[in-house]
Amino acid sequence: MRFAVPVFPGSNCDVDCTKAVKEILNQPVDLVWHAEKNLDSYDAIILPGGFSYGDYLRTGALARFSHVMEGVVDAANKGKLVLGICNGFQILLEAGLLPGAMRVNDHLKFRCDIQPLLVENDLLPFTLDYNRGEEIRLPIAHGEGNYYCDEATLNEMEQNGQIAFRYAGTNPNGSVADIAGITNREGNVLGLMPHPERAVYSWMGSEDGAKMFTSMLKYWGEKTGAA
Amino acid sequence: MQPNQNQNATQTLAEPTPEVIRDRELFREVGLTEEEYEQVQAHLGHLPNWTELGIYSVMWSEHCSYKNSKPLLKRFPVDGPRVLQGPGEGAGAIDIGDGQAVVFKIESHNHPSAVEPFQGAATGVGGIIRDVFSMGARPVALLNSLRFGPLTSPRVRYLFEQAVAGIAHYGNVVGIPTVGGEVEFDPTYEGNPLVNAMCVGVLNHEDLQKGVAKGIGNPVIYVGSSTGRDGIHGATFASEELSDESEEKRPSVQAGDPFMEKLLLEACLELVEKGILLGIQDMGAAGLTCSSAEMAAKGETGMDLDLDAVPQRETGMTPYEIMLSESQERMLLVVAEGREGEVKEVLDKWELQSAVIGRVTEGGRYRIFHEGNKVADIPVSTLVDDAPVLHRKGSEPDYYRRFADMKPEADLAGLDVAEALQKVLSSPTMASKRWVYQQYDHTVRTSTAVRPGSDAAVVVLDGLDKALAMATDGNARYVYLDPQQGGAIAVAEAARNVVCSGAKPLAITDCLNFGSPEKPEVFWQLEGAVDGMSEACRVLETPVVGGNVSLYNETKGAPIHPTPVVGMVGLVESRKHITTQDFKQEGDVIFLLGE
Amino acid sequence: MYKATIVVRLKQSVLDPQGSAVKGSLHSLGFAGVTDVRIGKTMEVWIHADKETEAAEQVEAMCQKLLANPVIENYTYQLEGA
Amino acid sequence: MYKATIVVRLKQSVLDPQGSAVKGSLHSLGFAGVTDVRIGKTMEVWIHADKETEAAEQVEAMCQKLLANPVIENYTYQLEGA
Ligand SMILES: Nc1ncnc2c1ncn2[C@@H]1O[C@H](COP(=O)(O)OP(=O)(O)O)[C@@H](O)[C@H]1O
Repeated sequence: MRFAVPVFPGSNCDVDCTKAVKEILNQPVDLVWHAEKNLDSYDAIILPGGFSYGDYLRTGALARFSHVMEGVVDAANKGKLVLGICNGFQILLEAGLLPGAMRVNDHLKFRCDIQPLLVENDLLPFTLDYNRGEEIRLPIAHGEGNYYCDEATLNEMEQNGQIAFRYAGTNPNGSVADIAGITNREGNVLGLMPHPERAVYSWMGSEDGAKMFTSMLKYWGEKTGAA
Repeated sequence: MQPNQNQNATQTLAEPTPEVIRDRELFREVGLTEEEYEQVQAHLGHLPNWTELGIYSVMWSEHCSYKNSKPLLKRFPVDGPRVLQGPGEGAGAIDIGDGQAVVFKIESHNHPSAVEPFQGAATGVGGIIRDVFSMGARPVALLNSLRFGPLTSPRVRYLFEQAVAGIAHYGNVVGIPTVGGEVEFDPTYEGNPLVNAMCVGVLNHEDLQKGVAKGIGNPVIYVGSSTGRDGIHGATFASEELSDESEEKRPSVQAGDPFMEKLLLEACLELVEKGILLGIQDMGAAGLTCSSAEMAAKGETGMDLDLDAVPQRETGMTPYEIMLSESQERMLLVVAEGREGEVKEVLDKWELQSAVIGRVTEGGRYRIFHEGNKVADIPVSTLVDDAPVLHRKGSEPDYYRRFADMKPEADLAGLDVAEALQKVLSSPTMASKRWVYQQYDHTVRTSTAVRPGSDAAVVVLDGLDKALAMATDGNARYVYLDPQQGGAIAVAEAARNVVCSGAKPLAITDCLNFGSPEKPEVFWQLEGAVDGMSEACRVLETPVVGGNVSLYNETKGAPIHPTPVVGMVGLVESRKHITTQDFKQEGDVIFLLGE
Repeated sequence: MYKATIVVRLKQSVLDPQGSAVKGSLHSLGFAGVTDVRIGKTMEVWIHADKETEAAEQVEAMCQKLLANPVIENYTYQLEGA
Repeated sequence: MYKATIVVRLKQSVLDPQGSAVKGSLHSLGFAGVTDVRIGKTMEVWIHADKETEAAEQVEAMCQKLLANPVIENYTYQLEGA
């Protein structure tokens, strides 16, 4: 399973993501410069966290127009797996690959912590190795994770099982319906604020993120009969 | 002059002529004494013009020349078997085995933070990051040390909140984890808060860079943000005591762009990896002047700079303004002639603006050209090596004996211990700093094994079983009461914190935050603290590999308590040795070590 | 040359955390009469264009494509010769 | 009841990295005619006050105390009955 991690000017978690893929999955992974349009040779794409284009104007707003996003949209339409983490989630929202928009945290401050989450849907390509209702702990680190969508969109997402993760305990940013991560209708594009790649060894404070990567590999293996 | 003339307009004020400078003693306005002015004249062989005067004023300021502290800094032990780079470059470097080195430095941004806390603190972080990556190192962690007045004052709360937000913002955007630090609240800092930032990086020995201009004819390349009028006279400003007049100098506070810094960092490290650079230096305090003059002085060369080639953000900038601007996120590179194209290719990829702005020359002259005119012609050595050195005298302050003779134990006899404990634990200085470090991304780069909240932070090294432990410490009350003891205590405390994390202390960097050295009592404190720190460093075999001096921390003539801050780095030989501060489980035995 | 002054606001239906925080601070500073605060962005864009209609078309396009996020924001703008 | 519309801008001499970034993006989106972009804040504040002069006084005080940072920002405002 070949992974691409696009690198935008201002990406910070690109290397962290490639490390996680290599060390947890032992699969090939490339950092792909944002000027590249063609991502055909990859099976999955991870949009990394950071501050692409300084997060100027709105988070993810400027990155969404870079060339590599054409490849990302194309991959998403072809049913390949697209995982957007933190800034990657924000970019997916701006690009319209996921519904809704991001606002600044309700307390207006950046928040870095280890956050408990509830797995809401364990049938997604990204959550196969979790159990529904399971509480997991993942690091968060963001100033704008206050997810917003209107009532109608929320109801639709609830019905389609598009809400992948919710914050357990105190909501760290004020997001609608305690949303921490959502997918598109088809379930092959996931955006989430917490960082699974920062929780893959016990010395990191949690290993709960590893299963997100193993889920992706499992899904791909079942789909292609490979692995 | 029009009464309603817009001060912000890009007008060029007429510069005073050399004669007017002399007759009206305008050298005083840029912080030079009469004696220094005469020295300048002797060095140049003519009356300095405004540009030359500006260049001398920043090069001879405390911030760049350490003229007040140099003789004292010589007392620090700076050598050791692991030292690859001691004081004198952007940051110190210590061998950690496996062909790698740890590079680190702490620096103050006190005065800018007092005037504009968010930008002041943010640009302090930006500067220290550049100091570390300009050594060729990949920054892996940030720490900070903060001193503010009591939080009961709304102004202090504003300063503190904004400074923390600025530190958080800059580090978070650049993507370097802020893993530790310390915060203290005390009335002594009410008008003069301290914001010290430390950066730690890692490099392969062969990648170690220097800020030097080598090779006659080689190009000098400018890269990064364009130059604006911001921060002019920041270096002299940083060495001045705060008064109501500082309010007037307000526009001199510079704003930072951490996004630009991230691009600069990646681009410079790519150039390092490609082995293209001969010299690299950050344009920090005193901007283009300090970086280029120091590079030429270290290379024992001269330099010609063409200011028309310098990317400018504003129109009509004078040579003085271009030379002294402290616009942030700018670097100066020297490469071999003919390799400009390779450099440009990397910089273009990162969408960074760059320009060849000068050449390395023979003969030790520092010459500046602007619009076809030569606007400065100075012997390089007189800017750096011949900068004035002041041998100040200290004298023991009255308070010292008085406090030393006190017997405070007597007053403690009738104290309710439980109540006292509660009081201590609930004081902001002692209480949890979670509110602060929650705003810092401390897990980016996925290397943080011990997060803020323990004694020292621990950052693991990629692909190795080893890790680095790091902490910042200082206690001004001890130093005030007994500078020598207090200085030693600061080093020892940092060492204990590092050891308690499972590491062997390697070396320290320090930031000496003191009042005016012109006051004998303050100089006495400085001298004592340096001696105490030196002694502790000798005993612990942790040399001082770099640091920073921040003098003139005073409000309305009253100096702050003497506040040396120690940043220490230690080596954890195996991840198995990493230890954290919390109690682990019921029934475990508790030992008390020491006296 | 034209100068467009574009104001981008959060939609009425979207909660404005910054506005609420500023309102709270104003109250605690003693400005008790403040009933609501909303915070938006002002963008000043200078453009070369031959005619005002052309400039207006460009500004409209910029707003739709980039400057405002239609999920949560509205925009208005004014043009003047510069 | 009055509504104050306050515009807070970075001083001309202060670096506006956000404006530069947006300008860059507008260029790469094909808006080649854009020569400069500056980004500021618009704050809409609704206040109870008996007279316009009283409202104006309050707004002036708010700007100086809280809404603008005089070190790096300028402000202007307009008042209207609401
Ligand atoms: N300004 C700061 N930035 C980051 N971490 C901080 C800061 N201040 C305190 N901390 C963290 O909070 C913890 C407690 O700090 P402190 O009270 O100074 O402890 P100690 O007395 O053990 O040095 C430490 O882990 C320290 O790294």
